[in-house]
Amino acid sequence: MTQVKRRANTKMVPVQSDAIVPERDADKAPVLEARHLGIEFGGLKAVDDFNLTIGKTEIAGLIGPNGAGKTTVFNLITKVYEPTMGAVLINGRDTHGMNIVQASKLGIARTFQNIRLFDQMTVEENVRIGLHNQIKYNMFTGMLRLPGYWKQEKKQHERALELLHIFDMEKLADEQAGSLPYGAQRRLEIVRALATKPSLLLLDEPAAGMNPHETEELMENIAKIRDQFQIAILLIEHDMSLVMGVCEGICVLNFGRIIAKGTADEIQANPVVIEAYLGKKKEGQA
Amino acid sequence: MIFLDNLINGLSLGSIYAIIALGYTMVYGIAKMLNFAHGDVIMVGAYIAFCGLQYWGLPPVIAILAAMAVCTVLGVTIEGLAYRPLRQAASLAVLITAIGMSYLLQNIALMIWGANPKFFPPTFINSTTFKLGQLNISSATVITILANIVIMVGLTLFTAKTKMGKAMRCVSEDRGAAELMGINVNRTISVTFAIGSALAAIAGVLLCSSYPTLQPTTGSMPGIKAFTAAVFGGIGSIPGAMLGGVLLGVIEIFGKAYISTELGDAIVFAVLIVVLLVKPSGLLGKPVREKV
Amino acid sequence: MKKLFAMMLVVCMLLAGVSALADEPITIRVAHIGPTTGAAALYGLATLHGAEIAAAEINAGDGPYHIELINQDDEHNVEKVINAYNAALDAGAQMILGTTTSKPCEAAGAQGYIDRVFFLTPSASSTAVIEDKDNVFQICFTDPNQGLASAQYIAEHNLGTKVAVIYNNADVYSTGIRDTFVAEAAQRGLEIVSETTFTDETTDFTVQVADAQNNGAEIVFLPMYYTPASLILKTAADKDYQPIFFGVDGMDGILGLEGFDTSLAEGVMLLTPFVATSTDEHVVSFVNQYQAAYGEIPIQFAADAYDGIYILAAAAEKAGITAEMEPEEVCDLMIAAMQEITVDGITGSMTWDASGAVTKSPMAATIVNGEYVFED
Amino acid sequence: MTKAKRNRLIYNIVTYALVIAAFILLQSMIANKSISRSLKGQLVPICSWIVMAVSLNLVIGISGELSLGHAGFMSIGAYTGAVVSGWLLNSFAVESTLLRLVLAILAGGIMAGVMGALIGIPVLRLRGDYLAIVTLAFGEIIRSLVNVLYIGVQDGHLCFSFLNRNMPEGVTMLVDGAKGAVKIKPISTFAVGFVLILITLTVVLNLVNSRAGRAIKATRDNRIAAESMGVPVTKYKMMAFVTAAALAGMAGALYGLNSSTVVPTQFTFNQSINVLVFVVLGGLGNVLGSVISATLLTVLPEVLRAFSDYRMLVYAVVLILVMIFTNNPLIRSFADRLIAPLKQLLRGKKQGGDEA
Repeated sequence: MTQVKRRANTKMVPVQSDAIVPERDADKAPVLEARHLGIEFGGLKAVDDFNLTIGKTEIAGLIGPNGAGKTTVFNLITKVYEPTMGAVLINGRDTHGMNIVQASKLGIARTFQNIRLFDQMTVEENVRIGLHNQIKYNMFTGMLRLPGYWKQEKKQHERALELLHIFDMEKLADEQAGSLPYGAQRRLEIVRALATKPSLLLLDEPAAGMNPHETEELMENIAKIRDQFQIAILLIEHDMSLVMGVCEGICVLNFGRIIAKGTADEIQANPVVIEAYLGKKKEGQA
Repeated sequence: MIFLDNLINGLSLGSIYAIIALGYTMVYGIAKMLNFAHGDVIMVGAYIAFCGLQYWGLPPVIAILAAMAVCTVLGVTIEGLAYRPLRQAASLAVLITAIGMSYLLQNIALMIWGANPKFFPPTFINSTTFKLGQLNISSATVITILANIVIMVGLTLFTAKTKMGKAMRCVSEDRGAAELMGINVNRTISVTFAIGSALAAIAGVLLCSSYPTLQPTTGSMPGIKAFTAAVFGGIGSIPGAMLGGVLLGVIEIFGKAYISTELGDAIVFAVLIVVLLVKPSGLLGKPVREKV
Repeated sequence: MKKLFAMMLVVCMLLAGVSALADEPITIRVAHIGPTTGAAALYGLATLHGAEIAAAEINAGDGPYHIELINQDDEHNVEKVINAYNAALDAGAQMILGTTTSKPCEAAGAQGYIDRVFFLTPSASSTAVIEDKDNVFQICFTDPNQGLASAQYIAEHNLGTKVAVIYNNADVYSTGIRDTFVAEAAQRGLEIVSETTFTDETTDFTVQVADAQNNGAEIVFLPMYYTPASLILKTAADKDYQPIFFGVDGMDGILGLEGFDTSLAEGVMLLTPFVATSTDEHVVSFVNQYQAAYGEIPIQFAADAYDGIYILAAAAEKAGITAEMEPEEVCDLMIAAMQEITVDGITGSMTWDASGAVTKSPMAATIVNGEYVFED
Repeated sequence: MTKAKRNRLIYNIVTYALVIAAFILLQSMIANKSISRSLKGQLVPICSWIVMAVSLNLVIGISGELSLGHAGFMSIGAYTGAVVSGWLLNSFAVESTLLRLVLAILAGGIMAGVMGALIGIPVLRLRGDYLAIVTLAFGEIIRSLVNVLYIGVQDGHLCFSFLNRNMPEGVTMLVDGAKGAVKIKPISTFAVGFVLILITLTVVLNLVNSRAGRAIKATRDNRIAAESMGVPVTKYKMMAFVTAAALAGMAGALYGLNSSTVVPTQFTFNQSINVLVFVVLGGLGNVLGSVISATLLTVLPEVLRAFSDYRMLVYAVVLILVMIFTNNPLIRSFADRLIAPLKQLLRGKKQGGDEA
């Protein structure tokens, strides 16, 4: 495991049954509660009995070997898939039967493992799509260029630049999103997601393809985002330095089931996790 | 009795649609393009067979083989010249190219064979009528249905058993991966067009055996209907094309016979829409789940 | 002095006129408009070719008028026909032979009515073509006329009482004939036992034929062109159904259909003003020239257009059209002249009234052994 | 002002300016009679085709859905326009042709828009080739239905009949089945066509650069991502589809009222394809491109009348070649390399200018 430079030093406390959240969030309603969540694809249980609670300002990590079902969990939370078992509660509201858009309006935003930007639109326009439900005017106002159009467009523009500033990307505002370098595309996805004013931000492998320097920067930014926006963040990541460095609660998934939950220290010491990652040690080898 | 008669008419029409749809669906499955010119390749096949029979005095079997040979060459040429350069292009560009190809073939046919319709001469295919009580069944119907079954089984076996067939399935699943596995994608697609076009020639002869007037536009409407049939059955699926074609034919005839001849086509298309709304990938098509 | 000068002037002018008549024939510019490309090219090419043969004949002869033929393609399209019409006038046409097909003719004729341009259509037969327009004249029968005549013929000759009608409901010609046929049939005590439709794209006629057969029709009336008719005959043969098939002028051409087994058409009756196998010397000459030039047996459209050029020449002569006249001037002169002339063409002897409709008599023919046989 | 904004502004200004300049030029040509009959006769159809192309571009280029039934909406507009115009004249004695035309165009747009909504609700759930085939099917259904539709007017009220021509005695037919809309009084004018183009451009260009337009484009670029950002994808697809249908209906009304008759066979699948070709050759999402290609491809065949026998042949070959040349990566990179020095030259000059 790579050298861990920074460690979140949060005391985690149980809130109900086995769920834990940071101590500072203990008296606030959790952002996300996944209860016995599961989905089957043609008889195969991709995710089974998944339970997770995330505190209001928690940075949580979801890790596990490839194919463990991490992205599927994201898809269940964001309602890309309708779970076949269990429930997802966002800010205490059951999302049963909701679609992606409704879930988004409840305050979930995400990035994607395989980047999904609006390639043919500019960077600013991408962020403005994130602002779609924040700064509004109707179609006719737009078609007829009524005063509301100019006012709201200006607001959108200013807000978009503000958001881009988080990653110092204002200068790229007019570039076509599809032509950005890889790292910038990943950062843009985060900005776009933040624009929707989420209470829970899901990051799917935000550090994939980044160099160590970029990763470190990202790590700082993730913490900064949480502090600035006071939101919860759940991230999937293979880069353990990032996960261990920034995540307060960590949940380990293997074959669709949770095999361990806890703080970074607890997870690192957990033999089941080590086994899942390194494979079962053969007897006699040790 | 009348019902049976209509059913047979529907099967007869449907089997024609099916045989054209097979060509559509094969090309779609592997090259992932709507080959709008397929109907016109059928027309060319029919003209070649017509020339063979009427002008060159060839025996029917030889005329059909000649048509198949010409269409095969034509299909491969079209693919190589017009479609191959667009392998990486957006599907819309390929669609427009195919439409351009369709216009081109029609106009070349107009120049060669003129605007006057030809009447496809009778051959062994449609020369006899079987009587079953009061029912009259043309031998063309029987032969078309048989040909359909043979072709469907043949294609299914071909794609399942032969090396080239397996290569086709690979290319259809994932072109990039197939290329990495050492499959020559261009060659595989060429072979697909060759087979599809040879089938088009057979379809052309069978089409004109049942409906003998032959014009440069002969292929367009059956082409569109067969395309509809292929989508109906689930485009890319060989049994789906067969099922879609036959059902479409039966629906069309029943719609005309029991509802209204005026609305026959409207009924066919309405049924297609309803089916697609219930089963968005057609009757036997595999649902595609977008990976997130 | 003044008088003398005036007289001299008149003499000079007369001399000039006479010499022009004798030596230099007047060339009038006629535009043929029809679909020479596209799905209806078959008809447009037929009228064009017919007109070309007539124009060549006239120009080779020593008549007072020569014809300069301008061709414009309308693609059987209501938008393109206006373009074709305008292009023809831009090219200097003085009058129009056309248009070949009904709907485009309706549109172009209406424009011509506003612009004052004379139209003589060889083959556009719907009533809408001449309705409310004094500038359009027809060579072929109007559709209602044919429907009427067909019903009358069937009733008068006691061919049967149970009639089936199969018609193209996307086609003006077909529906036009069908409408009056059905009305007249009711008057004449004929019973319509089956009525089915098809469209331009239809190739499968099993339902239509089966419906006629199952309803016991003795006569099947086919107001349509020969291409779908050939398919209906084939389907009926496959179904072993042998009623009397009764066609209209559009059916002519079925015997010239390349590859067609004429035995399928055995016994088919039709009303037509022109048959290519006629022994009339004028017809034979036309058919021979046509075959030599275009390698095909002319259909009725070609014959109509051939007559059309002769009609225009005759009317132009009557009206005293000159090469310098503008289309507007030509129009009114031609309208008047058309109502005065009688033309004996290969499609019969024709006269016109102010409505623009032609008066000529159709002949009833029966196909026997692959040949037309005429009755009375 | 940002660079993107400035480019967009320049693009919009060029688009409007070009259309307005063309209009002024043509009007002055008409005024001093230096225009050929042939060109003059095509002005209104060109306006209709431009509106058709721009509206289809909204669906295909901007919303990213392949529609093969756009001519169906045009036919709805043409028929509605013909009926409304005939009805107004017959029943309300509205003599003003301009008023009749404007009302007819509005009615055509509304009717086509309503049909677009009815069709869009079920259909827009499908994607890609399946959406294409279903729109094709709807186009054909509309054509079949219009073919057996009879509308007449008598004593101030409209009589409708379907399948059979059951009409009272003495009725004035407006739509007569296969005979189409008949006895239309042609009232379309180039000026109204020009205004319609301006309206279309305004609607489409303003839409594209607004909140709704961005939502539509986002849906095109990545449906799942757009949904995840809280954009109701179906709503915006519908918005684009219905707007395009309404514009096509207006174009249809203008087109229909330019002629004395309109027939169902004018609005076939092939016509939809023609408009599609305008859009693709003009460039997906490129409104100015659509305007230019619709104009050129309407005028060009008329200019080439002399070669009318080979026209379609040439058209087909050109279509194929253009597609190959603009879409083949090899040929494109070759062309780019040819153009590159030129671009360099221009850029160099420009930079030099900036420095000076």
